[in-house]
Order: sequence, then structure tokens, then C-alpha cells
Amino acid sequence: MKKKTLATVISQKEIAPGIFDMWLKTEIAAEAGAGQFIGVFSPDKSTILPRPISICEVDKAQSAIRLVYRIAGKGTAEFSKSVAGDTLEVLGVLGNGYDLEALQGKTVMLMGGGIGIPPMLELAKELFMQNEKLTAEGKAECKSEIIVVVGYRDAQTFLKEDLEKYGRVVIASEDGSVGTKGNVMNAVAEEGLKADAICSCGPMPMLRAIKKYAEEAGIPAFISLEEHMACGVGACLGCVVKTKEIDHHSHVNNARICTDGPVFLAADVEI
Amino acid sequence: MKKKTLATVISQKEIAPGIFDMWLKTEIAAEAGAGQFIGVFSPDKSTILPRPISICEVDKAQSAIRLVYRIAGKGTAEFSKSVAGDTLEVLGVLGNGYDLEALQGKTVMLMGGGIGIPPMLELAKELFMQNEKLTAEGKAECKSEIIVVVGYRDAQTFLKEDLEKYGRVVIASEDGSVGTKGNVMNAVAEEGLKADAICSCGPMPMLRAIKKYAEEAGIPAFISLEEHMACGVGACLGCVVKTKEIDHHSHVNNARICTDGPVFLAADVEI
Amino acid sequence: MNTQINIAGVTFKNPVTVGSGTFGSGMEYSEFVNLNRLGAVTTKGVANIPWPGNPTPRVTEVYGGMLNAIGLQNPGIDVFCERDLKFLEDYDTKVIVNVCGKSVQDYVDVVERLSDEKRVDLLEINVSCPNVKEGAIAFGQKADALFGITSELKKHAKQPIIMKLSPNVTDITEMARAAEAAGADALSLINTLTGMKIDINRRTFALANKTGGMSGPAIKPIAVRMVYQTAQAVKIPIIGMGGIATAEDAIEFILAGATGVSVGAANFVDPYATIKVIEGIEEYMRKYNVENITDLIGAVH
Amino acid sequence: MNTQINIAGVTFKNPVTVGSGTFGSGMEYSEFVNLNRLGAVTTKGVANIPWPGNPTPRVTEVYGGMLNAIGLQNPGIDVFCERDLKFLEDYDTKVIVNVCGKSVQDYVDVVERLSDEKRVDLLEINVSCPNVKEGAIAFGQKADALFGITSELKKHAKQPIIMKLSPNVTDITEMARAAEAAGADALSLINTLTGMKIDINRRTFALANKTGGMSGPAIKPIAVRMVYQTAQAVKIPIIGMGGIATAEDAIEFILAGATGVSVGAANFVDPYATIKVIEGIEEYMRKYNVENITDLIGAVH
Repeated sequence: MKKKTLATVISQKEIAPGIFDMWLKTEIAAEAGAGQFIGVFSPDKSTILPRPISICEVDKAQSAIRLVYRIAGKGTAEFSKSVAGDTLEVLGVLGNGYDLEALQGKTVMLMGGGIGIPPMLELAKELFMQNEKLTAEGKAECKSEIIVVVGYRDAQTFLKEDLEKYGRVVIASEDGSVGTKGNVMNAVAEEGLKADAICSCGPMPMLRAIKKYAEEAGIPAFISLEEHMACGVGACLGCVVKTKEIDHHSHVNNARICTDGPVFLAADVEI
Repeated sequence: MKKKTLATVISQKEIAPGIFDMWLKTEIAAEAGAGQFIGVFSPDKSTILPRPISICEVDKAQSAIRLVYRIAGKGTAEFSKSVAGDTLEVLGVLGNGYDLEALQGKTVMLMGGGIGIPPMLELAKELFMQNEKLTAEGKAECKSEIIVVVGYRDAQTFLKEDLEKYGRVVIASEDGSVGTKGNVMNAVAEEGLKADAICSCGPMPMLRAIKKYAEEAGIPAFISLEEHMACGVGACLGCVVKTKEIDHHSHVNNARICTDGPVFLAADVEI
Repeated sequence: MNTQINIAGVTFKNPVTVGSGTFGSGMEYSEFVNLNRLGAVTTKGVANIPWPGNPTPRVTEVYGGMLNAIGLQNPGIDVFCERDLKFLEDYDTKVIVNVCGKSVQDYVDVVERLSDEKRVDLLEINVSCPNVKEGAIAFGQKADALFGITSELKKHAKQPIIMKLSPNVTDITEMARAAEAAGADALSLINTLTGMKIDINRRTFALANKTGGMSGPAIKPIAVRMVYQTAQAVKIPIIGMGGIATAEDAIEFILAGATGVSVGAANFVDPYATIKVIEGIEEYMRKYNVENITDLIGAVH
Repeated sequence: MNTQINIAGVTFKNPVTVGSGTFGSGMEYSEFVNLNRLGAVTTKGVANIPWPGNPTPRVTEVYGGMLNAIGLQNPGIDVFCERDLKFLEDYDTKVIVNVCGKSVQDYVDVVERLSDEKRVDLLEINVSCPNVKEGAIAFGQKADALFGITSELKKHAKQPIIMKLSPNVTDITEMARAAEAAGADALSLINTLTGMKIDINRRTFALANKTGGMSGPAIKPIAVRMVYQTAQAVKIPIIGMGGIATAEDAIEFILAGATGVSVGAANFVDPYATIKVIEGIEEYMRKYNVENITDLIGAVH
């Protein structure tokens, strides 16, 4: 069940210029999974709306959620100042998340660009754990092969070590300082990567490229979309994306990113 | 020179229900004196204006100002949460303050009611120090006799011990739990107090009673007025009081409490 | 203690409803609040046919508030009746259906379609949405046009009608009087104020629609003023709204002359806001020994 | 880098001035800021005779802003010329004198009295103060009345005149066009929005005047929208204002179409605000390699 509740900052540090890594202790963790997000409220009352931040990692044993986010404005700047012991109001858990079962038995490319990288970590982790579970159950053939392809701006390769725990990590950087010079698609080409499915989060041009690539390759791409939101729970109709087919909620081909998404099959949305 | 600057909270505690006692370290202390005030800004940006708070005590050696204030709304509620080490923006020093020389050689009643009591402390202290200086200079006949008359709501006699360091303290309380039952004027009557001058701060009905009493007794009463303020520096004309004579600034009998006051000779203002 | 109020013959258990468009039809927020506790649910605006709304970005934040330019996206009256009204059948709360259109006939179509719907207690006529280009707002900014559409709808409506007024006018009382004269049963105000935000780094408008309707705590003083002025000008009841986030805000509107109050953008800030407002009003009544909430309506004047 | 702008033939060293009534005539703030750095000082409104203003409380705070009902207290034009204009003689900044009145003749008297004052570069005509009961605001809320007073003042004024527009209108462009058609040299907008606050514990109005003019960051989106709309409607320059507290705010107004910008209530929040805005604009120009600030005026449309 969604709720608004008070979370406690366990730790926070800046892991790259303007990019913060915060662990929050919150009951919301119990229901949180890969591809979902939470709304974080700024302590300053001049900024009133929750900031949608994707979940980077979940530690259910500790009731903790990890957020890795970029300062994008007043709200994020404000709560980036929070330190261990401070409290923050949060709303969640929000959104649909990735369907792990649909990825069983497949080679999956997890493609993250920039601040779209963090949600790939929880996804990699959950796929890795699903693999372990399947092996234990004697269904090793249902395991997914995990290839993580991440695109950075420069040598600030935040979360790289975390990602490497769960699969092969291929890197691209815009300035060429690490891995393939260019973006994630350049890395796929350079490394000759092949996959049966793609999961991705990142800037719109990257998602468009992935949608096109997946269509040509005839494979499904699950992409996580971003849009300005107000309520985060599907009521305000602020964050919509055009869909190919008439959807059951809007009846006007406008799916709500916050509740029908943020993860969509690329073929279903017009981006 | 007035300035807006960052002050550091040295300590803060609640000394009576809803009444807070805060010491601030700030360069403004160097120019601060009895009867003046500073503007304190709330850390929350939904409340934008400075809160005018009268100075309760000044420690120039430590560059510190003591404020004792009541929570009156969102702004004061917000900065009452500040703890040692926190910073607060302040504007000051503001207002004219009391003229200590004018009180030399006189029996002075310092009359404070409720949250008008705090400024009486710095005034008592400065008069006490003036007395010591005059004695040292061999002008003991110019000393002031200090009688502090303070009116509380109940037995929560905040600042009583501090005041007793500088003069005789006579107490009234509305519920009769301490001293004279009633207000400061009741205490004056009951104790048969006489004075050559009055300095006062407190609620408007009390100030009106003091103005009347002083007129009848033929003595000067210096009263400290309060009004909603915006700028605090005399520009916005928000906080005016009607004056008996045409004043040199407004030319329409409207003195500015923040700059022409807050201390006025009662006979000069229409309250 | 009696928190009941009456709007055009309909008794609400308390004065608290929601701003149209901030609460869907209650479905999404029913996960957070017990809808039975609300005085009424006011639904998202519905038109005769589905409307796709505006392109994104549709929402953006401003100091103490937000701008929206949803453009009244809605699935049309048929889906609304089958799905939204059906959903509300399970709840013991009044239902105010917000009606939008681009022409008088559009509004008439919806009003007539709803005339047999038992679940609909009141109709709120949205003639003041700043985000729809085709005409609708014109009804809300010209007194004669407002008079015209109000009297036409009164001929067709089975339920009492509430005219929702735009604050983007020179004289709100002129509009209020026109609506009252045309037979409106109640008024609701204010709709959003037209605002704009520019992203100085990208040098673009923050909203695809350029302008958007401003809501949130920032607009409350303007809303309170208009409710007060309107209460002095007309006899029909007012549902006050515009920046209500707390019980204190709601009471301010009631003291200014509002009979009902709507929690709008505050739902986005705190999904429990409606319940907190209801409980806070009760607390205020206890504190000041107010027996009937109606004693507070317009008590400051 | 060139930050100079031109309003009706008067060159300002930069676009930054202050909202009338928020800065006195500069005296009080000269303790905080070097007035020589400002593009212009806009003085507190002055009438033909001294005005006592409204009773207190005159100011109150609201979410993200404040309400004021000073009621244009001023010492009258004689004292103003002797004291305020004399004070400003020592500074190298342009002077915009804000003029108020209760009748056309009142305004004419002040304008004529100022016609020989060398220290006055521009006149700003306040026909939009919401806190004065006698007529003044009517000039600002009716296009024909605005046209009338503007053309009358143009006959008497030696300095260029800026008509200061009220935001409390249905269509700001109608007012702007009327002023332009009547010969106004420039426009300034927005004046304050009429608001109200009620103290729910005392059950009284927070202001003695009941209503007050709302200013502060909360009103910025409405102001930006009106500046943008006005810039599309007229050719004369606009001084934009309404919630400007930072350089980012000022640039937003310039991109929306303002040639000059005024820092208003923000002076109360931060007495150094004007200087910070000036420095921040320069920083923005450096960051984006803007050679002339005039390249930014109306750049988003």
C-alpha cells in the first residue's frame, strides 16, 4: 500500500559532482523493487511537491532504500544537505517496476545512461538473486544472463563497482576517458553485444535509440520514462506518455508514467 | 551600521511554555543596546520577512546577543527549533533604544509585561553598569535607582533571577500565584511605588495605562512599541504610530516604530 | 458539535471536498484516505467526448505552488458514468461532478447525460479552466457569457449547479452576480490563476502550453479576498478553494464566507490532507466551543 | 559585456531598479547598498499633498510573500522635492519618480511640479494601488479611464511617463494597449495583487484595511505571464516586476519581454538583493556569452 511517511537518513555522500548517494530507513522498503521510485519531499516549504527519485537499491532486512540522484533544482539541492539522523518525508512506493519473470532464460542488457544508471543497480541485483534462486530450485536453464551497459559523461563512473557484483559491466563515456568513447549504443556496437531483451533508463535520446534498436533486432525493450510529476499516484494526469493503443485508463492514448509506468515496453509508447 | 549577517546559535532552551531563550553569536552585538531589536529570519523560505525580536541581553565581550521570545507564528516556531551550532540570518541592530543619560539621578521603574519583560533585563543591566561607572567617576548622585516591576501570566516567572541581579524586583501575576494578583499597575499601587521616570515594554493595554499614569504623575514614561513590520529599516512605512506633533520624516504624524522608535516618550504618541 | 453544511439543498457531513482535477474520482486517493469521511468528492472535469489534453510538460513547480496545463484530459462522459460513478456507488459521500466543454451544447450534453444518474448530487460547471484554448474560459471571464451559459444549463440540469469562477477577472463580484442572477445554485472559487514559468538555462517555457493554472499555498490570499468579496455580493452558497492545505486555511475561507471548502493541490503534497483538514476543523470547533460550523460562515466581515 | 538598457530614451547602466514603495527614496537602503550601482532608483509614490495612509496593521506576511496596505502615505511633493530629490543628487543613477493621486488633477499637479526638476529622469504613474479607496485604482482597471489619464498626463509631462499597470484585471493586454495608444512611453507591471488574510484565532482581518496588495516570490508566475502577454501586445518597453528576488528571477522577466526589472519586497528580505541581482545577471551573461543584455529581452516567445 502506498503511503506518505517519515524516513530517516542513514547516510548521504556526494559520489560524483552533483550526484548524491543516500540511504534512507523507511517502512516503504518492504514493498520496493527494481524500476520503482519514491517521492522525496524537500524540508523547505517553498518547494511543495515530491521529487520522483528512482530506487537504486533496496535492503529489505534493514528496511532501507538507496537513492542515487542528481541535483536538478531547489528541491534536490535542499535534501542533498540532509545528513545521517535527519528525517525526510517520502511517498511510496510508486510505479510499476520491472517484470523479472519476463526476463527469465534470456540474455538481458541493462542499459543505463547518466542519472538513469542507478535503477539498473537494483535490477541487476534482483536478477542476480533470481538467478541464484532458480539455480537452487534446479531451474538453471531459466537464469538470465546479465550484461550491464552504462554510459557516463566522463571518468566519474559512479556505481560501477556495485554493478560489477552482479554481471558483466560494459562502459561508455562521452569524453572517451573510460570504455567506449560515445554512448551506450556505441558500446554495444564496439563490443558486439547481443541480447534477447533490454531494460533501460536514461535520457530521452538514448531511449529513442534503444527503442529503434530493439525494434530492428526484434527484441523487447523495457524502458523507464521520466516526466514532470505532481501527485505521483495517478490522479493529476501531469506525467503522461502517448501510447500506441488506447489504454484502459485515459481512453485517449495517454498512459500515466507514475502509475502505468515508469517502465513501459518501448513498442507500446510513442517517444 | 545596520547589516544582514549570519549569526550562530550558542544555546537555546524553552524557559516557560512557548517562551524561548536563545543566545546568538553575531557581530551585531557590538552596536546593540537596551531597547533595540534585531530581525531574525526563519530558515524556512515560505516565511520571508524578518521577525522583530527585542534584545534581552548583550554580551559585547563574547559578541553575543540574548533573545527571549514567544512563539507567535510560523517564523518564530521555525527558529525555536534551532540548536547550538545552527546558523540564522539576522538583520540589525535596529531601532533607537533607551536613552540612559536621561535616566541619571532618577528613580526609574522598569515595567515589563509578559513578553515585554525581556528588554527590561538589558536595560536594568545597563543602568546598573552606568551606576557603577558613575560611582567610580565620583558622581554617585547621578546614579539611578532601579525598580523592576514585572507582570506575568502565572508562576512561570522567567528572567526573574536575572533581573534581581540589577535592582529590586516587584512581581504581579494575573492568576495571583506570585506577587500581586493582577497587572503591573496593581503592583505599583499595592507596593506604593513612586518613580521619577518609567521605562516600559508590554501589551498595548498596559502601555496605555502607563501613559495615563505617567501623565497624571507628571513623569516621563519611555515606552517600547510593537507593530507588524516588513523592512525593519524605515523604508516600507508598515509600522507607524500616530504622533502628537508633525514629525520630520512623514510630515503626516506617523512615526516609524522600527527607526524613530521602538522607544517613544509616551506623551509624544497616540496609542 | 455539528459539522454539517448545506449546499443547494444537499447536506454534506462536513464542508470538506476536493478541488476538481486534484483527486481523480477518488480511486487513487482511496488508498490513502477513507472517502466516506469527506463531505463530498468533486471529480475531475468530464466532457461529452474524450479529450486528450495538452502535450507534456504539463506541470511544473513554482515558489509555494505549482502550475498545471493538463488541458482537461478526460475519458468522456460514457466511460465516466460506467467506471467513475460506479466506483463512487460504494461510498457514503456526496458527489459533485465537474463538467467541462468547448461550447454551450457540449455542456448541455453532459448535464443531460447525468440527469438520470442517481449518484450525482451536484454539478460543478467549469467555465474557468485557463488551459483550454477553445472558448471555455470565455464563459468565465465575461459576465454576459456567464449569465448565458448558466441560464441555459439551468434549463437542462436535474441536479443543482455550482458555477466555478475564474479569478482572472477584474471584478469577481460582477461574475458572481451574473451567475446568481442566471439561477446558479452555488458558486465555487477560485479556479487557478494563469501563470507562466520560463527555464532560463534552456530558454524555454517550463510548460508545453506556455501558460498554466497556478495553485498551492501561494495563491491563498487572493482566493480568500475573492471569496470574501463574493460573499458580500451574493446570497447563494460558496465553496471556497485556492491554496487550502491545512484546517487553519479552511477555517479562514469559512470565516470569509465560504460554506464548503476544497482541498486542491495540497492532495499532491500530502495525500492525507483532506482528513487532516476535517480533523483540524473539529479541533478548532472544540477549542472555541463552536456548536455549529454554520456559525463560522462569514463570521469575519 | 554591455548591461545597458534604454527606456524611452533614458539609458540605464543596468536593467535593475526597485519597486516603488519598497525602497523609500533610497536613503534607508543606502546604508546597505551603493545606490550608484543601480540602474535606477524608483521612489515611493508621491502626491500633490501629504497623505497619512491607512491605519495599522498595514503589513502582514503570507505564504511566500506579504500583504501591504500602507495606503500611499507620503509627505507630499514639496517635501519630496526638497528632501528626497536633493538626497538623490549625490548619486549616479537614474531616478524614476512614482506619482500618485486621487483625481486626474492631482496627478497633473505633481507631474507639472516635477517638470523642471533636473534630477527626475522618468515618471512612473501609479494608477494601480489597490489600497487607496478614492478612485486611483479605477484608472488602472478600466481601459478607457487609463487611456484618458495617460493622454492627459502626456500633455503636461516633461519627462517620459511609465504607466504602472494593475494585475487585477481580466486582460492585461487590453490595458497595455490603451496606455500605449494614449502615448505612454513605457509600462511597468505588475503592481500588487489584491489579497486578504484573516486571523482565525482573533477572528479579525489581519490588516486594518481588510485587503492588501500581495507581493513576494509567490506572485512571480502571474507577473511573468502578464509581462510576456504584454510584450506580445505592445511595442513600448516594459519594466517587469512581481516577486523578483534573485538574478534568476530577473532574467526570467527579461526573457519574457521586460527591458527593465524591479526588485520589490525582496529588499525587505535581503537589503542587498538589488546588488546580488545585478551581479547575478552579469554572471549569467558571462556563463552564456551574452554580449548585450538587450539580446535577452523577449528571447523566449
